[in-house]
Amino acid sequence: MIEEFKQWYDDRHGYAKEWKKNNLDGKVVGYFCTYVPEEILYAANCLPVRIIGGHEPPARATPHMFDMWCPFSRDCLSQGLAGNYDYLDGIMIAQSCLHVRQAFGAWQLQVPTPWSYYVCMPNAVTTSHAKKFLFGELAELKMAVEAWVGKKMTDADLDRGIDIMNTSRRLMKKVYEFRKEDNPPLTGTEAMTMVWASQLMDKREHNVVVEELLRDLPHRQLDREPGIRLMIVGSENDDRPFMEMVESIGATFVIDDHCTGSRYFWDEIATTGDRLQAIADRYCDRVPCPTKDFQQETWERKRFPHILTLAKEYRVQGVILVQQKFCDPHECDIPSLKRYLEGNGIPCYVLEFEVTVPVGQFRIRIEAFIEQLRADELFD
Amino acid sequence: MVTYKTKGLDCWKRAKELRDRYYKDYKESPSRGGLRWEGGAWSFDAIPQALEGEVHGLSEEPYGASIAHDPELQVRYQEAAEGKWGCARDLCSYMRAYWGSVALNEYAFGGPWPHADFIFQNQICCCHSKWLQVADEIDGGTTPYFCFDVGVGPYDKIGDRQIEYVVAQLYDGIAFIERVTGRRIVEEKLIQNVYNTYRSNCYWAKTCELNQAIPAPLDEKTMFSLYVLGTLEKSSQAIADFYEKELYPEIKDRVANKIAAVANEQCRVLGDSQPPWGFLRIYRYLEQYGIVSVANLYTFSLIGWMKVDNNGLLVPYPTLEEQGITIKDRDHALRLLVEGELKGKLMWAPFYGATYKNDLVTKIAKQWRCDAAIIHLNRGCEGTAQHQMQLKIALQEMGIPAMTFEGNMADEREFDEGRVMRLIELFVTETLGLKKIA
Amino acid sequence: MIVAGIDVGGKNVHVVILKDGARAAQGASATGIQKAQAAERLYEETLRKAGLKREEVGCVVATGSAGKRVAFADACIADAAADARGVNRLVPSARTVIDVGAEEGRAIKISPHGKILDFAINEKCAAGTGTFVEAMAIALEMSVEEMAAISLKSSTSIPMNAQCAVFGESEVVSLIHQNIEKQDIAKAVHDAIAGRIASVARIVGLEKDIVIIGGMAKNEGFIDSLRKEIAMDIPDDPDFVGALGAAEAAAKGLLEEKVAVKVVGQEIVEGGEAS
Amino acid sequence: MAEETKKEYWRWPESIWVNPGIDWEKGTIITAGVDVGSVSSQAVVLVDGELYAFSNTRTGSDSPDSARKALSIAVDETGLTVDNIDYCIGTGYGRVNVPMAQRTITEIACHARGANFMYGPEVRTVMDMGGQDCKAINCDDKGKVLNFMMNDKCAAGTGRGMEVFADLIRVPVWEIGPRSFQVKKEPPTISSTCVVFAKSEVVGLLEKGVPENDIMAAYCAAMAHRIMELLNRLGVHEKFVITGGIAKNEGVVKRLEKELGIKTADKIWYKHSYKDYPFDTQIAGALGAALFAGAMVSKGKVKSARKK
Repeated sequence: MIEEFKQWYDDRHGYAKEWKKNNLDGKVVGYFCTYVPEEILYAANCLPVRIIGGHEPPARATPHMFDMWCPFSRDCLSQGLAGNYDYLDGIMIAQSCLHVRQAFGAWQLQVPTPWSYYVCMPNAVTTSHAKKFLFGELAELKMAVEAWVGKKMTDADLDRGIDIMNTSRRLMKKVYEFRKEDNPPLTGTEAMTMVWASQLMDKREHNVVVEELLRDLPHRQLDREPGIRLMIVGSENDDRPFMEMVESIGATFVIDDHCTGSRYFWDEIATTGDRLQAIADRYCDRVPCPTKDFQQETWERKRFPHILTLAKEYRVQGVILVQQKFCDPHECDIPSLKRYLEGNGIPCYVLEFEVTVPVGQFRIRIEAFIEQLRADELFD
Repeated sequence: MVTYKTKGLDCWKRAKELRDRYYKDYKESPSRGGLRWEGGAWSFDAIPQALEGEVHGLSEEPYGASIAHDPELQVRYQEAAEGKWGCARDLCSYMRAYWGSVALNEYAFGGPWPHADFIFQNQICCCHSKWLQVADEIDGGTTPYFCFDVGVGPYDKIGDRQIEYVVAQLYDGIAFIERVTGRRIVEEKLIQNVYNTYRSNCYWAKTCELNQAIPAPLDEKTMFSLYVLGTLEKSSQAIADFYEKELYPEIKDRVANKIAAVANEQCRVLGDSQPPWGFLRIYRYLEQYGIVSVANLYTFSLIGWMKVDNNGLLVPYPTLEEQGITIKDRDHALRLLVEGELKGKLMWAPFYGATYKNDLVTKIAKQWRCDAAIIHLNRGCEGTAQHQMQLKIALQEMGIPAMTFEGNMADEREFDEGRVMRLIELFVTETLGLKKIA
Repeated sequence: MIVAGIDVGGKNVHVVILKDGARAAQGASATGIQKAQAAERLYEETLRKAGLKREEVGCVVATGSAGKRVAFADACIADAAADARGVNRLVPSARTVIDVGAEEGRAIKISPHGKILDFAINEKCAAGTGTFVEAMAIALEMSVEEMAAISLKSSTSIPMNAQCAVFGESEVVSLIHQNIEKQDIAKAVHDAIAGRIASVARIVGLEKDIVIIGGMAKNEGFIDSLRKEIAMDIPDDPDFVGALGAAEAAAKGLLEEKVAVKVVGQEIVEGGEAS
Repeated sequence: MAEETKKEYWRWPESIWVNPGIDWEKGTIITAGVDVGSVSSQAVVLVDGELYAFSNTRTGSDSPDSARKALSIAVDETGLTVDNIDYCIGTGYGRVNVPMAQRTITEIACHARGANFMYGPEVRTVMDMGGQDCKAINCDDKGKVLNFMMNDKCAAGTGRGMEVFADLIRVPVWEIGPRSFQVKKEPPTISSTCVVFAKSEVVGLLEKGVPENDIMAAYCAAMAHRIMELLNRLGVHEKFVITGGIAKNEGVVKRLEKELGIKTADKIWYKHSYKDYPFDTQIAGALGAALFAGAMVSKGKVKSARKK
């Protein structure tokens, strides 16, 4: 099953093109940020696929975004300029960081796409006003999508959309449960490959395979030493070679906080009350991206205790904080997060990511970090 | 070749006084039983400044910029932020300077770091909400913090829903301020502050509009020192009066008498984003070729409120007097304040897409009669550096020669002067084909 | 009418002497540390080759990163300006010029008259320069020429971070440790730089015809990699184009009236000092 | 970057030392550490935990050969061979290519351990500058790494940078330190961070006729500043020591001490009985590796690989 996830991830474009063939009335929508309410797209029989990079130097993006913009956003744009997403019927973004918004803006001008939409996702998400405001945004989005696909969305459609997303969330969370075991039946790379795939394909199809996986996991045995239990935290991360490298030198990622990982699916939508309001509430209440992680009265953040709880529940021995170069929201939080976790007795190591990862240089750092965590073996 | 009359600004001294007093008042406020709050150039200072008794704010961006004018200080503060606090070197350079100032417990205008009684901030770019969140954390994490969200969409999509969302937050903000300070927000003061905010922002916009004249009465280098007052305290009576009663009339008079900012003006250029503050001599170099920087979306609308009229022209946003509006009460005041900021601050539009930046700046290029554009790819501010490369393409497509150079508004370590001067020289002598005016 | 152009770059000096518009002689030598002397020496030598005396030369224009050090020049023009003039003479149809030298890679968009419309230069880091290739050649323990030659034999493509020259070296060394064929590593290096240069070139829009000049234009390994991204032509003696352009400027200066050139020269020198 | 020159200005002289007071054949546990760096390699042999022999030599393009060479020249005249070694640990940049090693440990752990042995248990911060990177390490009284930091993805201010520089101005690297102080006043530092651009900046200064000593001072100051930035991020605590080649360059060390306001510990063996042994800061990594190997064998954590 993991192999299937990997194939879907590797052949994301092939998959989407195939999907269009089989869903002639459906549209494929590329989205730039996980604040985009996929529920509404599923309700309109669209396929939401997350636009991610190709981990190649984003040479094509240079004329459109100079290089102070984060590697991920430039890589995404570069993929579009290279024509790799030529099958998209539309693109969407929900207001998040300025980097990916810039990639979206350049895309609108430089990569011909029939439909594009900007959801003005509010920032003061901890306030009731934000939920009310987002409700209005979603109502407008709903109308815009209806007009685009030429079909009204019924409550039943919305329920279907919500159910598809919630099921996916519930199932993936169950898979993550297995990572709490002393010797997890799946590696961090495998677990995240599952999540990556879920962002690139029809969740209904994905859910079926996750269910199979859940049946399989109780019996699954990995022929490897789990080693040090690590958590990986950061913004977008689909860096397979890096994660494989780390898990090949005496460690296992047992949990993460990435928008390509747990942060994406952790929270479900309550299925009571007005549907759009329920969706709005979920996106305001979800584990926040640092751009939206502030609350009134105090400087404290909402995401930090969540990360600490995960670290404890999954018995994490060390945390790797991934800092995408130029990613302001996370760069603003990382010094505080590092102090917060270390203050709670969890060692951290900060790594700065570029588009292409110099595995050699990272290896020595990670090896040394792992040695630091298991220093006792060397000393007593 | 024509040479115009030129002379310095009469109100220059006054502008400097107002600025100096602002930073001094902030420092001394407690000694007079006054309160202190931290916010940003875009915070709605009309609200905290309506507190009963004496109160003074510290505006984060201009404070960072003041530090940048002294490279030695700037590097010391930023290295403290990067070293002692451990933040990334590529973050907003004002913010790093500010954090370093807190980390070293130093106030750039003398003395130890002046702790604020509360924080009243707004969120529009990724760094705003974080800026004082972290600053306070470095400072011990005891300052009550309030941050309201103004990221509700571009000027042409502002309706009741958007206004309602921000107003609702402001009510919370007022309750917050009154609770943490134990003082009331005085309605009369609030109403007056909103009138003043309109006057400051609208009259700065009117002043900028006057720069469409040939010769330009103001060059950007001078404008930098003038808009700053609005980024400090646009709601203040003295500052609103300065814009309406001193600056605007004087510039009007300069236009009438063809008094130029630069005597040998013959090539009008447009800038984008903040300049590298430590290297304003670039403008002097340009003047040797008769090049004057006359327009910049940033310089205009960082505080100046403008709107696109029915003919698609960029015009100053009308004052309340011009709209014939009298503020009835607190609620009316808050709504008008929010409406003005959301509809008038065009600077925010590019946050919602490259098309906005291109549309507004190409309008500026036409209306301010610019012959070329020199775009500072500002590694120090992601907000104002939005879509700069798209802008370059858009300007070139409309036949305006454009060059870009990489720099940083407030981190001299990221500015290679020799290299940049080479590029500018190439652009000026080869692309624009200009010769130095002896 | 006899004029000379002198291009003093980071690594080499080039001199071109034009007699009534035709090349009378040209020469190249290493710059070394004392660039002014190197230029002086080469100029003398090239004059001798052409059988000319100093005073016979109507106007001398210098260019290149150290062009301003040529005291005896009547004027000094920016290297991109020299590139534009030189290419415009050799390939009038050229609209985009890519110049990759020892310490800089740049792209220039030019008008049919050789006017510079737009330009872009690789920022801050040495990746994407000839020096980067040299460093890698040393790491591979072979000459730049050998490296160029063997890279052509490679058919694989290894992604490489052309970030920092020093890390480039360590990447090369670790590839060697992984027993990867030197030819494949050589190609990886050329691909990496070609990628850098291509992205600089894209900034000015890649309007046809595209011409590449500068020392790296003679490196067939690099050219092979860059051709995969950009279709371009290479003029003869691509490393002499800067000097040729300077000579062109000298000739033009003479035709107009020399003072003009002198003034231009002083302007630029002052401009340079302003920097 | 380093042009091939007959004379290798950039390289620290090689060194070999064998402890005359020890007869290895009487020893019970013999362990070795081999540190293959990007520029130089070191080998250290311990007999029952005591320093027996070490070598410090250059790294060739082939790591395994460099490792073999380092170890063989260390024990050249002693008759000791790989087969007599109970356990060998490889470390450094080329650690995975140390053929005679039974396992590898990173230079971060090894330098901390080695520094602890060389300078004593009070060492709290270790700065090791290798050719490619610069590591700041905080450790406890056992030499256990508490946390560490390495320079970002740019080689500015690494040992390699200094070598390129030495080559460029044709001054042996060991003379740069002393000469960098023979200046009337501290010149402005080299601004360019990129090694290649720093190079052209230096060429520019040479052209302008700036005295070589001033340029050396400027370069040392620039490097000291880069290191200071890294150390500040980690937090420096006394006893503070510098290992690796750069430690020998007082031009950098003295300026770094000035910037930090902290002195580096004297280069004296902590063990009094070692006071006459040569003190080579470059062997810290290999020494640490050999010490780890010794501890593992004596605690029976690993079994001896000794052949005879």
